[in-house]
Amino acid sequence: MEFFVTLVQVLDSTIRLATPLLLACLAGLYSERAGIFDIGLEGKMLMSAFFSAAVAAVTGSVWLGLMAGIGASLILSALHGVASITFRGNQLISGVAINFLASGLTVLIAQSWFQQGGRTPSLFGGGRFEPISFPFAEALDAAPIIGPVYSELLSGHSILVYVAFLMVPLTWWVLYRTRFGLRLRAVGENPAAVDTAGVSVVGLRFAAVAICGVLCGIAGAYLATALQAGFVKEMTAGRGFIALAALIFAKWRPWHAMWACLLFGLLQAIALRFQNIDLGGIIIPVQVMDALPYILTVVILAGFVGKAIPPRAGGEPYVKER
Amino acid sequence: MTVPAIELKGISKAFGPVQANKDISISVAPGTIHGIIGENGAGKSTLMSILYGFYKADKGEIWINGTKTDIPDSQAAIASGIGMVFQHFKLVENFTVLENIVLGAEDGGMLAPSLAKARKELKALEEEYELFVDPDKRIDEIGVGRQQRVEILKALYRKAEILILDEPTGVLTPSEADQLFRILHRLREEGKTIILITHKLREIMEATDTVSVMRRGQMTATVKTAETSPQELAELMVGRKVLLQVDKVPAQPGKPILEIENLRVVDEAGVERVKGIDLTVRAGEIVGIAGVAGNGQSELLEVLGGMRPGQGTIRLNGTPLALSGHGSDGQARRAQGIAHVPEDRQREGLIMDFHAWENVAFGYHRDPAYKRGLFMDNAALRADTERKIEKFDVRPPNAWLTAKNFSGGNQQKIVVAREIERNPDLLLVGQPTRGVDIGAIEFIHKQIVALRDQGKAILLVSVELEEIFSLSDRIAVMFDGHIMGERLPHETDEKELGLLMAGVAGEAA
Amino acid sequence: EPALIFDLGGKFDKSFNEAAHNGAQRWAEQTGQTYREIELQSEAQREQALRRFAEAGANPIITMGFAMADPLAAVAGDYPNTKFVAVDVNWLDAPNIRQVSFAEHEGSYLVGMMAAMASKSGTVGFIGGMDIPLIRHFGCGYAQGAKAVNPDVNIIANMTGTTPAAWNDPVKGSELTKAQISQGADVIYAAAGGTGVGVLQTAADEGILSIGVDSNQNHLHPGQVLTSMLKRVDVAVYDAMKAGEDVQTGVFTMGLAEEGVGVAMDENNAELVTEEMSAAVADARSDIINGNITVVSYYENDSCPALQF
Amino acid sequence: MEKMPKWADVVLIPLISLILAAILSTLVILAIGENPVEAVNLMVTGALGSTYGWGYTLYYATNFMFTGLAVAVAFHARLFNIGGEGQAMLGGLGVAVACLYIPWPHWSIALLAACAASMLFGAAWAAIPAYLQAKRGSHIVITTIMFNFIAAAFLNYMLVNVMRPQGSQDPATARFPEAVHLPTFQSMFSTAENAVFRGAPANISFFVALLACVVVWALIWRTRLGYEIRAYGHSETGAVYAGISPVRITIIAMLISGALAGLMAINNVMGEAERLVLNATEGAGFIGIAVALMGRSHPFGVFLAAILFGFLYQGGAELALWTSIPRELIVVIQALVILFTGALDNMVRIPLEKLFLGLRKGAE
Ligand SMILES: Nc1ncnc2c1ncn2[C@@H]1O[C@H](COP(=O)(O)OP(=O)(O)OP(=O)(O)O)[C@@H](O)[C@H]1O
Ligand SMILES: Nc1ncnc2c1ncn2[C@@H]1O[C@H](COP(=O)(O)OP(=O)(O)OP(=O)(O)O)[C@@H](O)[C@H]1O
Ligand SMILES: [Mg+2]
Ligand SMILES: [Mg+2]
Repeated sequence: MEFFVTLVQVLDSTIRLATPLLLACLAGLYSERAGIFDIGLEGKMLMSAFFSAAVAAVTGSVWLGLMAGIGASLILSALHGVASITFRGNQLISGVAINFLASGLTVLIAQSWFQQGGRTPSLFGGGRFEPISFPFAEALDAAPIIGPVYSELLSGHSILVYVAFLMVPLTWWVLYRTRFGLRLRAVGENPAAVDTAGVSVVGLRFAAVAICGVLCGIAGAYLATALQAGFVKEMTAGRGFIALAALIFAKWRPWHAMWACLLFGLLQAIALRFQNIDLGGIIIPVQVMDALPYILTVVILAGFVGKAIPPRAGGEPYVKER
Repeated sequence: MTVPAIELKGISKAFGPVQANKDISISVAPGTIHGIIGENGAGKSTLMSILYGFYKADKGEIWINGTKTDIPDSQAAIASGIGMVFQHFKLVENFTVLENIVLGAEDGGMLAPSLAKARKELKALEEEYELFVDPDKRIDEIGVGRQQRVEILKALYRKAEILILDEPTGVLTPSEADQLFRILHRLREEGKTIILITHKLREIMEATDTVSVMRRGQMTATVKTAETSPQELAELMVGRKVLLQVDKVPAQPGKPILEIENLRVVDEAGVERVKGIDLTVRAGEIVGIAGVAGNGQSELLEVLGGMRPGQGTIRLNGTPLALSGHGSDGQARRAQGIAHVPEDRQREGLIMDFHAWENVAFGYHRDPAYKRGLFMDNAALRADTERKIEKFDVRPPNAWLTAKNFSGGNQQKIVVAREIERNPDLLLVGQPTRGVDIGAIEFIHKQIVALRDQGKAILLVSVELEEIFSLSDRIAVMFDGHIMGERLPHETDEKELGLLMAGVAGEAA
Repeated sequence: EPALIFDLGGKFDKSFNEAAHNGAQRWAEQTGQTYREIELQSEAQREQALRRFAEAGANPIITMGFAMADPLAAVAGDYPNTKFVAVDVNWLDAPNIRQVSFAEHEGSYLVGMMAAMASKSGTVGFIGGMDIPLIRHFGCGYAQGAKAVNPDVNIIANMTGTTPAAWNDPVKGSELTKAQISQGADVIYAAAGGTGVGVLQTAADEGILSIGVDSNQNHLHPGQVLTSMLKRVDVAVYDAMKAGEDVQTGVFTMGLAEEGVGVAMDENNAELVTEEMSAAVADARSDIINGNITVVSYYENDSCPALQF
Repeated sequence: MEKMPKWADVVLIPLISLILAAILSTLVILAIGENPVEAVNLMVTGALGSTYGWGYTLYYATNFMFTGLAVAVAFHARLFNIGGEGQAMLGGLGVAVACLYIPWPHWSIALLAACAASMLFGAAWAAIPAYLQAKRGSHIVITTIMFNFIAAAFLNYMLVNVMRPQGSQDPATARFPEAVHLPTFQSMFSTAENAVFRGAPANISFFVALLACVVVWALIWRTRLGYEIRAYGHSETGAVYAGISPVRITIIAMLISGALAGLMAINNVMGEAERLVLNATEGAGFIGIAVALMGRSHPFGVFLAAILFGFLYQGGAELALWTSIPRELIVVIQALVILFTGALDNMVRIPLEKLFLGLRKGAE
């Protein structure tokens, strides 16, 4: 029973930790499925985390904060789009630049806005996303097995968590059941086919990059206004890169992306929960647990996903005329 | 006189410093098949891509059915009833046939109804034009011939009244090509207008009503097919008299140089491409391998050239060669005495961003002749390059130019010079004249024959039957990874080879 | 004009550096004078900042953090007329350095006692920032204090990470807090810089008690922060600035006796602290000062009698 | 025919991109309410106005030269090595091991040993991502990012649990013995009456970096291995045709790259800190990417770009010293430089190409 309680708690933590990864991972999925690689997920999340917290702090409304976060992330998306679609620049370099830009600008703006050393004031009340309780969560809590699963694991997260997980079937549906999805997948595989079929490659790719911006925006806002109550510098702490790894692990597929993010979330939750694991005399130092998600990513990339074949036109600008 | 279906007026287009189309005007009557011929790089594809809205012209007007029409993108072209089958197909490889057909022509935001509708219409179209393909197969699961049908169906599905086909027969067997022309005639009877790009004079003579000739970005003539001859067209294309045949003395085959026994090749995807072939090439002979692209010829050359592993036995001058692992890579092959003119000079034979002199060492860069101490002896290399440039008449004769700045023919001359001048025991030649103008073709053919006459063995792979006929001393036909048969050129004809290429076995080889 | 050199964490780390900043601000406001300051961004700047300020005539030059010890040792000799103040350093040998170190383990001991007394579950938590000896030093004192009150107390100690990012990952701090709560902890002490913000926040959200560090953090969540382990860096800085060029050099340890460390009691936590607690803390404080209780320092032999890291 | 003259490609485009980045940076400075003229003034005098300033500028530049070269070598093989940071950390470990556990009689021998050790450790750290990329196709960008994180945890473990001297509270190794301290510019160039570079950390490693530039140049443009690396970088199918093994080149290029990144440790660990501290690399691995991009992956270009970034770092430090401009301003400026010289390269290039084409047509 105690094991079960611990399990529920670890899984609960997994969900919270997986949520920003999942949003960012799906963001990357849209972008990369359309042929635009994006290592700037991290920067976009960070930018959004700051602006959502800043606006929420100033206006007291978390919804305005969310909008602002999405807006800020969209601006970086637009920059990425202009660099890699319009000017057919190197997508990796553009991503690196965006990460630097976000890391510097957030603190710079925060400092000249709030004078709190690159931090926003703490959010409270309407400035934060509060957890949502499912109906009967309280009542059911006592029920064995079902109780904790329903009232602790499923209920009691912020609305953005549910948004993130709903995005998975939605993304699947958009990708495989709609015209837009067909075109999006096609433009990442062979933009010339899309072009000669009379559809704008540039338009599609910008649309994908914009969706990526929106999702990264939500991810950042989740970090700063739902998980936390304000922005501190570098608060994304490499989650954008983990999301990217999850995306590759998932071979650019929505349901797999969810499982990959949950796996990474679980790894992190376990690392947080069990530090310095004692395995019959051999103590696994905390540093190993700390690095475990990264080590496992490499192991997974090396061994289990086999060759993850990215969208065929990914990373290459669409150039008709040399 | 009827209003022309298409009228292009003063079309010009430059790609950076390259003037691909210069002030071109052309008019095509409705319900006719109009041929366009021209050497490689003459600008045929560019012109048609402009008509289809793929490129934008720098200057000029497009008139469709008597109205001036602006075609900024393919959307507009499709709306004007134009469909195009590109030289390099524009299909999404991991989509199904059906998905490729509806892509861009969906009705409504949901996919399911579009697909259902397309499936029905496709059936009708298939039956009407005998263009059968399985709508649920993925593109990468079907052959190139089928892929072309998909492209045609794509155009018909979009209700094209004007159909442009850019070199459609390059990937077809002769009988498939015949079927294509039957379909084109049927379409013409229905009143559709067809533009057919090809550089095969025979096809022009058989299939078209009128023909336009392009040379170096300009339109040199438009004539009625019935009123011209292949010889005249060839002259119009090149601008001078050309020999359509290579002069050569009969071969004097010597001892076997290359012996292949039960060679098998499996590609990266696990598909067996070469399915146990046996072949011998002797000193002083050219063995030509005919076949439709994608039947294992490329893989055969690549194994011999050390570009991919295989299984079976290969002997060179009686010595077995490794087929995988150590001693089987390109460096080893060169050391063993095999030179290789690869099929794709731009992706394989040259580094497009290297200077000409760097490319002359490509593959031979570990040759001690190019080494001085720890470093490469660039001076020696450049001197060597100057020599080769002069001997092979590479133009412009500038060793410092990067490869991409040479024309296709001159790029090929650099590759051929590099490989032939190595004086190999065995020369592998893949598509030696693809994308090369007639003048350069003559020159390259002569060099290959000269090497043969020095008693070297040559294995030639080409999809151009004409080239196979004019160069080979012996012809082997490949189909689906097998050698269907061997023939001597003077004892066979295009028809028989065509049957073999289509997999119809003749009497035992 | 005095100068103040913040450590890499930056002056608004809500704890250590910020305390220094507060002390300096207080001095500036009271005297109307100005001071120079820099937030370091790279290791190589440590020596650079020292020299630049010394050459510009700043006196005294106050540095934050043990990492300044090395550069100070190299530079101080070159500027014999400049006084340096090194906070968190106590092992240098130079005539013109005032070395101020704090007995963090003693302060932590007191908050550990309070934690154990306030805990209803018998489980208390400790969340450190980056896993370095200094933070273990905090945790070790805390554990000894808790054990002193309740020998059966269960102490859960976690570090946020192993990279400098561990100082700035409130999300992780928050998750660690939740993990500790689910393991039964109902009082959690955060010694984790910016990460601690997440710890205090989550503790407040989840309705348990937290303990702040360095500065008085009771006000962050009034009524929900049990107390803060004060490390009076602000006082050290204020005093040094006030003394100016005449600041006394030598090695100074600021422990409980010197009021260098302590527990924060104010109106924000008045309701949380029982009389019993105040009394116990006061007793322990005097016992430590007069040597009846010895709090073992983690540094002594890199291990802790009360806690396994 | 080239679209435009080589000098325009090599000089003009980076210059215009830099000017654009500078203009935007000015706007940023204005936006946070500071005076850009004053800021630039401070940066220039602080970084270039004295031997002391130069001593810092060149110290940073030395770091960036190593990491820039590391990225550049990998770029030539079309590999994007984001792992310079982790490789440099491991290089530091190598230097520490070499300097602490062996009693060297003289710094010059120690320097050689430290070079070898740092290169070995750096290369080793690059080896696994290289192998995985070459053999298993695991995306090197992702694996090297992961290896940065793993390196940080590993170094932390080593410093906290293994190499930290007993009783020290600092997660750092002991100071290296006096014998292995490298000569600084101060000791090399000062005369009795005239002390230059006083207190600045620039040291003899700078000349090692210069040497590395020359060696990398010779390697890439003059040797057969360099030829193969470039050929592979331009065309993988071409490389296979020429008998150049993609696996071999991928691994060798990454090993060289990792070794160069690791070599940075002789500057920051052996030359400056004289002990190994946590986070000794301070992001130099990432700056290397920008440096390589700006330098067009050419060693001379890397040299110039490294000096530029060294100037930005030292100038930025001076800004932080004398104004209240936050240090993150420099990060923003770096981002703008990377953006304009790297990602938005075509924004400058395309109009310029048109211009040159037009000029040439006009001349004809
Ligand atoms: N996208 C492009 N960018 C730059 N140059 C191009 C492009 N497409 C074609 N060219 C150049 O324009 C010229 C005309 O090319 P085009 O493809 O129209 O010739 P073509 O007559 O179709 O030749 P082929 O028989 O080889 O298909 C060539 O010199 C070619 O290199
Ligand atoms: N300063 C530079 N910055 C960036 N790229 C450069 C620089 N100098 C040269 N390059 C590029 O590097 C490549 C090789 O230059 P390099 O000068 O090494 O060789 P080269 O001029 O081709 O031959 P050689 O060195 O024998 O004169 C050229 O393509 C050039 O564009
Ligand atoms: Mg063509
Ligand atoms: Mg040169």
